[in-house]
Amino acid sequence: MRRTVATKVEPDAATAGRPLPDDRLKEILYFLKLARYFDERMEALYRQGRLPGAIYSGRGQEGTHVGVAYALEPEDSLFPTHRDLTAQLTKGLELKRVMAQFWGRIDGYLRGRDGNSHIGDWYGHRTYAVMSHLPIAYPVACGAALAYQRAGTGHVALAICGDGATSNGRWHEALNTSSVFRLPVVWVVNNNQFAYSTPNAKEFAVPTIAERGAAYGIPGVRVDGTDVLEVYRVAREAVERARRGDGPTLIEAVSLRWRGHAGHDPAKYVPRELLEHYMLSKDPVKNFEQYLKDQGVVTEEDVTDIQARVEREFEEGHEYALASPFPEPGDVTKGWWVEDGYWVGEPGRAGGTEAS
Amino acid sequence: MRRTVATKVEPDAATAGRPLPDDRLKEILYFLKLARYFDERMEALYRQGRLPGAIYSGRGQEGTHVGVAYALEPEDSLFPTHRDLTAQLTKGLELKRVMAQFWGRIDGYLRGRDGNSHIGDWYGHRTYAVMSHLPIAYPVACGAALAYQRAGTGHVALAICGDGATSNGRWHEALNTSSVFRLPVVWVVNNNQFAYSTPNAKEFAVPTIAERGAAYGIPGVRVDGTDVLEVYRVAREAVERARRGDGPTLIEAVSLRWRGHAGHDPAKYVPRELLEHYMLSKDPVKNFEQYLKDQGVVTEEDVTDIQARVEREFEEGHEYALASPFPEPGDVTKGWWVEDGYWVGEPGRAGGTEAS
Amino acid sequence: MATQQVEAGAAGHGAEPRGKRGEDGQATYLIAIAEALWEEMERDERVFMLGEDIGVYGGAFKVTEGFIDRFGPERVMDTPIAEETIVGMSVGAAMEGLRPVAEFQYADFMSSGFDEITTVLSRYHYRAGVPLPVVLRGPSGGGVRASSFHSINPEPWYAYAGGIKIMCPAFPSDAKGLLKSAIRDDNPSMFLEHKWIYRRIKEQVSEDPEFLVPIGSADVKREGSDVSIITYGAMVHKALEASEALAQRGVSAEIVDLRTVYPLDEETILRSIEKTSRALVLYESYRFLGIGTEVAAVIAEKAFEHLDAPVVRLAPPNVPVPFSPPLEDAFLPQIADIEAAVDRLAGW
Amino acid sequence: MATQQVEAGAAGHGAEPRGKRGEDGQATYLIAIAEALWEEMERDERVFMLGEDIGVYGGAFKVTEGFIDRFGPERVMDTPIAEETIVGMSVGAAMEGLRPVAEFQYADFMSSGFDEITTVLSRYHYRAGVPLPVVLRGPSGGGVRASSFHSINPEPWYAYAGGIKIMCPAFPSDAKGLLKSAIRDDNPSMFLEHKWIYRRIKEQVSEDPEFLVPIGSADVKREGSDVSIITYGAMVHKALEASEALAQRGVSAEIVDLRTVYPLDEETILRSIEKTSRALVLYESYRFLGIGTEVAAVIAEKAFEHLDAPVVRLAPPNVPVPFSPPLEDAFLPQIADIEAAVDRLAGW
Ligand SMILES: Cc1ncc(C[n+]2csc(CCOP(=O)(O)OP(=O)(O)O)c2C)c(N)n1
Ligand SMILES: Cc1ncc(C[n+]2csc(CCOP(=O)(O)OP(=O)(O)O)c2C)c(N)n1
Ligand SMILES: [Mg+2]
Ligand SMILES: [Mg+2]
Repeated sequence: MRRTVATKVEPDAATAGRPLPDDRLKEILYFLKLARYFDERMEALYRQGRLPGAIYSGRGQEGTHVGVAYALEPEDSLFPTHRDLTAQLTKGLELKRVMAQFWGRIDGYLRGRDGNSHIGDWYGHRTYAVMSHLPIAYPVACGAALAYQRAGTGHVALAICGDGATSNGRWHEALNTSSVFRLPVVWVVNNNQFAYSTPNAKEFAVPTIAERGAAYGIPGVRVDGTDVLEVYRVAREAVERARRGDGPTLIEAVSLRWRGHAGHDPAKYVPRELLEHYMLSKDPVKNFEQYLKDQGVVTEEDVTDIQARVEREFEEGHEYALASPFPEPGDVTKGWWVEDGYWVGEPGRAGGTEAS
Repeated sequence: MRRTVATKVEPDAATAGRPLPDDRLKEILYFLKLARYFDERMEALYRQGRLPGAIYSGRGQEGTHVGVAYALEPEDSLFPTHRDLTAQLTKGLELKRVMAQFWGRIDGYLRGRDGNSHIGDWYGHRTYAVMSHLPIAYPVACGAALAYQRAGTGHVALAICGDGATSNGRWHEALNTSSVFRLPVVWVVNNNQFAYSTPNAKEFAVPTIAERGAAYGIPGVRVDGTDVLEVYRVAREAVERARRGDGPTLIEAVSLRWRGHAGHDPAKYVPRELLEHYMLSKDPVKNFEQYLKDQGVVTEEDVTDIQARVEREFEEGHEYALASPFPEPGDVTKGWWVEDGYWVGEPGRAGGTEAS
Repeated sequence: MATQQVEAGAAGHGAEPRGKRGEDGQATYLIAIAEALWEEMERDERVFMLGEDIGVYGGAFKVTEGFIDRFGPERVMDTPIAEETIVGMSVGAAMEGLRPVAEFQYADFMSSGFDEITTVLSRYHYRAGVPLPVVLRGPSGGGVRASSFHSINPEPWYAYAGGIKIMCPAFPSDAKGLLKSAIRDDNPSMFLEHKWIYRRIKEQVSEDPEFLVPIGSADVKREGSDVSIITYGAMVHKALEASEALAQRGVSAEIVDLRTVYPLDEETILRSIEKTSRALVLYESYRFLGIGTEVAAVIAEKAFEHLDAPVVRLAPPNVPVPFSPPLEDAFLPQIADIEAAVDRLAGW
Repeated sequence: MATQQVEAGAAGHGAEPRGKRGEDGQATYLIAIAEALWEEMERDERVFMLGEDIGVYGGAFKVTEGFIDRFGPERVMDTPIAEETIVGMSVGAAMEGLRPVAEFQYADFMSSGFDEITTVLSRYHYRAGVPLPVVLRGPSGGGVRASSFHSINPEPWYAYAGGIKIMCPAFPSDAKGLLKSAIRDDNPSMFLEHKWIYRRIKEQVSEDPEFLVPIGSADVKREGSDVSIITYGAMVHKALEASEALAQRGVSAEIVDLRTVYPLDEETILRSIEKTSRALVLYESYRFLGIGTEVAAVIAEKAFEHLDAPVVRLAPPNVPVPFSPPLEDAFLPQIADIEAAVDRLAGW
């Protein structure tokens, strides 16, 4: 399904065989399984009314999330949306602190100030704390990329948004500006074919999002978002391109949202056959597991171990989250200004602000 | 210079010879000369400090302004910007009331509430009162077009903005939405090669604006904006296309701004040779006059008559404007709400609101 | 005013289908809003709705569920995620004689259409005399653990802009009557539906298709003599609850429900102050320049001679609405806070 | 405080090159601002500027003329006309340790970047603990016949959002000292330059590169005993002029110049009211929910026992700033209006 539109991104010679060492392939499988298990368990807890706030399932899209985040180095930054928690986990966020965030606890990355997937860990893992307004992080990613360009560090910013978010003016501004300044940024559109209930055809009148890159002088690539390795390869190429100073790339990763928009949505508007096709034939986790088995990279036992690790970590995270204290009510007026000192000493802050 | 990008708009057979009857060609010459004379005289008055507010010269771009506005029928609507006063005059606004507006008088179209080219005459000539924020009328044009589509009237909305305004998110939203709903709208980008001091290359990283239509599934046409007949022909085709229900067209009309961004700007950032080339070889008024003479449509005497009429109308307008009273200070708090009745009986309103 | 608390779904927002009136004929706030839309769509075919996911899906909160079947996709338009264009389209359509009602998925996202709202919609009639009968509606307010981006009270931003009538009803009947009035009004209006109230408050609501509540008039929801609580939205319900406890210890609070926050019904506010000589201004928009700030300033200017005590404001701080329950509870004025403030005022 | 009226160009805005200090060493407000930017760019290479036409052209008002020659296009960036992205880019750059100063061609166009300002810039630090040392600056205010889209006072919108320090200086020295403080501050700030003042007001301004004015502190620009005029921006100059005439008939007005409008220096305001017992709140932002509304509410709440008269507000109505001279003059508070209001208060 992958097809290149506009400027073609050349396949990397190294990806001809297995594209990565075995231990890294195993790590990818771990992230995929972690994401899937987390998603399923959290949905169950949500349904039981044991979770405050909302959940935005990324099930079915793990290939995109893990693939693009795995293509980044620690110093590269990630600007995700509400549905991209898996990408943040892949970038390194700790499950237990993520879970503390879901339960509004002080050990959550935002100290209870925001919940569920409105998460981020800038100082620790260079991920931007998600904001709802779509796609509000796109212009911000331009700014981080500008700083990398100016400093000559070779770092890259990668931003993700959904298919629906491309209809918003900010999307255009960010792509256009990034191209004018040739910024080291990668634009990922996670095309899961629906924006809440709205299908692609009601969001834009062209066959693909990738081809819209041409309107900005940006190469556009369309990739099967359920194929984690293909996504990784395409993203890695785009990241390297940005690192070299050759400017932005637009990646459209196509998959399907298996669940509703959020926990409460039964998603009856998704055609049954389409959903079944994706669930049966295009499961990013199962397919990758099978691929690794076929390639002899993992055994059934390895897979069982990974699954056991994932489940153990989930239980530990759950315990950690519920044991973590709530923030103090009096904290609500702290941290208006930097000089309040509220955030000083936050884990991962490595002491003090970078800005001063 | 005209070249078609994306879907080609087929030339109309009727335009093979002279595209319009002689009296209409003469009328076009009148509008061109009116625009030029108005622009020159107002600039002189501005320099003498005899004009309040600012002026935004459209000199050198008359071909675009007259060409696109002349392609509209009276019931079609026009959504212009600050630099498109000539298009509004072509659509039918009375010079004397335009001038009363420049001088902040009660007989201005906005009764002194706004000045200079922030003008419009919705009930009289279906032109939208210009707002500064770029390109804020684009989404509004979608709404008018939606109303035409729903009513099945066959009317069309035409919106103009500059090259720089295309960088703004609203531009993208409007184009995208118009294509999704296949709205009867024509998008004109008046590419005068500069946005204030900013050249095209700093606004976007593609060779033409017309080719960006492809990103929306909208045909894009690039036309020499100094050739009024070419502009008219292309605009007319786009208007007819919209009228037929075939959706929006994007027209990029290329010219050069001869004067500064506004009255105070000497525009030193415009390369001298470029300016000279345009002023000497691509004068939309002179070239069209010569064309009509060559075609035997007008004689030297006709031209003299047109010029005399223009100058007479300018003097009459000037007198009218200066004789028109200022609004009453107490009016400032009138017209917050429709029920205040402040606008009832405004000339051209044909009594009462259309909305109620 | 028989009201009753109804429990919300898991997240407290967006969880359940719209449904109908209960067997007792009572309508929730959400149903009352849906009825207003339905009746006005029936009455006047120039009225149409546009917004994200309002058609096939019936809206994030299911307010418009079933509408597309009755009125078709032309009058119940699903739009791309482009708020500036949703507003701009509404303006253009209104200029050509239609009467658009635009839904924002959350009132928070009105900020994504801010420029079209405050530059075009709010200023066009004053400048150019073209009436714009546009209604912008959306769920606002906190208290449902929806955090910063799904809890805002944006009304002060749009009130400052001028030119748009802004309603924040607290009761199903007011919601229905005001929304119908807004749709019939030739001016732009903004109708903010408090999501905490949606399914929690119900009452008997008129079924008369001509039942209207006038825009711009406040309503005394409880008569009292010691202290006036001037408030609106979800805080009306907190004030009502607090006033019961206060009554038990002999403090009589009068509760003025603004209903419309722009323009403000100064007369009703001042009449209440004349009576009680003490004002507690209670509001959920942020303290600094929230709606209650204007109320307090009006009282300080126009009721000075009647005042026996300072004009006290009770409102959240100007920080993002926090997610964690103890933080959100500390952020929002609580019943105990209201009681304490009234007690202080009464004892002045 | 030696000030002097300097005449503006034809349109009153954007008409002349920046120039230098006068021979007497005095600096206009505009020059003082340019000096602040220049000095901070020299001091700290993390500081950079971005905006429309600020480089090659030197900015619509010529504030940044000559900067690109000294600091190069990387630190004096001409951007596309994309305000959301100008703000967003500033945020991203600040997250990575730079200190952006973004110019808006007019403060009016901040509304085109509203969502990035109020959703991202204002909320990020409170939510996630990342400091954003971003300065947004732009010309605001009316009185120069520039009409609705080039005259707005947007500060109440951004003050309501919270999280951004907002300055509206009236004098060249305050402008220079505050802007330098803003650039050094680790928090987001908004610096609004009143375009009526740009070339009209000049004074001696410090050349000490460490000259700073603290953010958040008001300043008594004239001592008085009968009535306090709490004001800011261009209105300070009108108040000063009115106070001369008032003095001649024996009415002593104290003038408090807020300088910073968010956060508000309540202490200085209240101290003045304690002294005079009468407050006129004078402001150019719209009356309804303009900055003075908060000032009035603070006084009504915290200085009640000192007040001998109602807290009076004098401000323009919430309508688009009109173009025609008689309309704009009627719209803006005039010296005669100030005198009349003070007389009324003094005679209470
Ligand atoms: C500006 C804005 N408008 C509306 C919303 C409400 N909203 C949240 S998610 C969503 C759908 C997003 O669709 P898409 O971009 O395809 O992302 P997905 O959820 O499918 O990953 C909408 C409309 C929003 N968050 N921001
Ligand atoms: C959103 C917005 N930002 C900034 C401005 C200030 N401004 C007015 S005209 C202009 C340049 C416009 O260039 P272009 O779109 O090419 O139109 P032209 O003036 O060349 O016709 C700018 C930046 C504005 N009006 N609106
Ligand atoms: Mg999607
Ligand atoms: Mg231009």
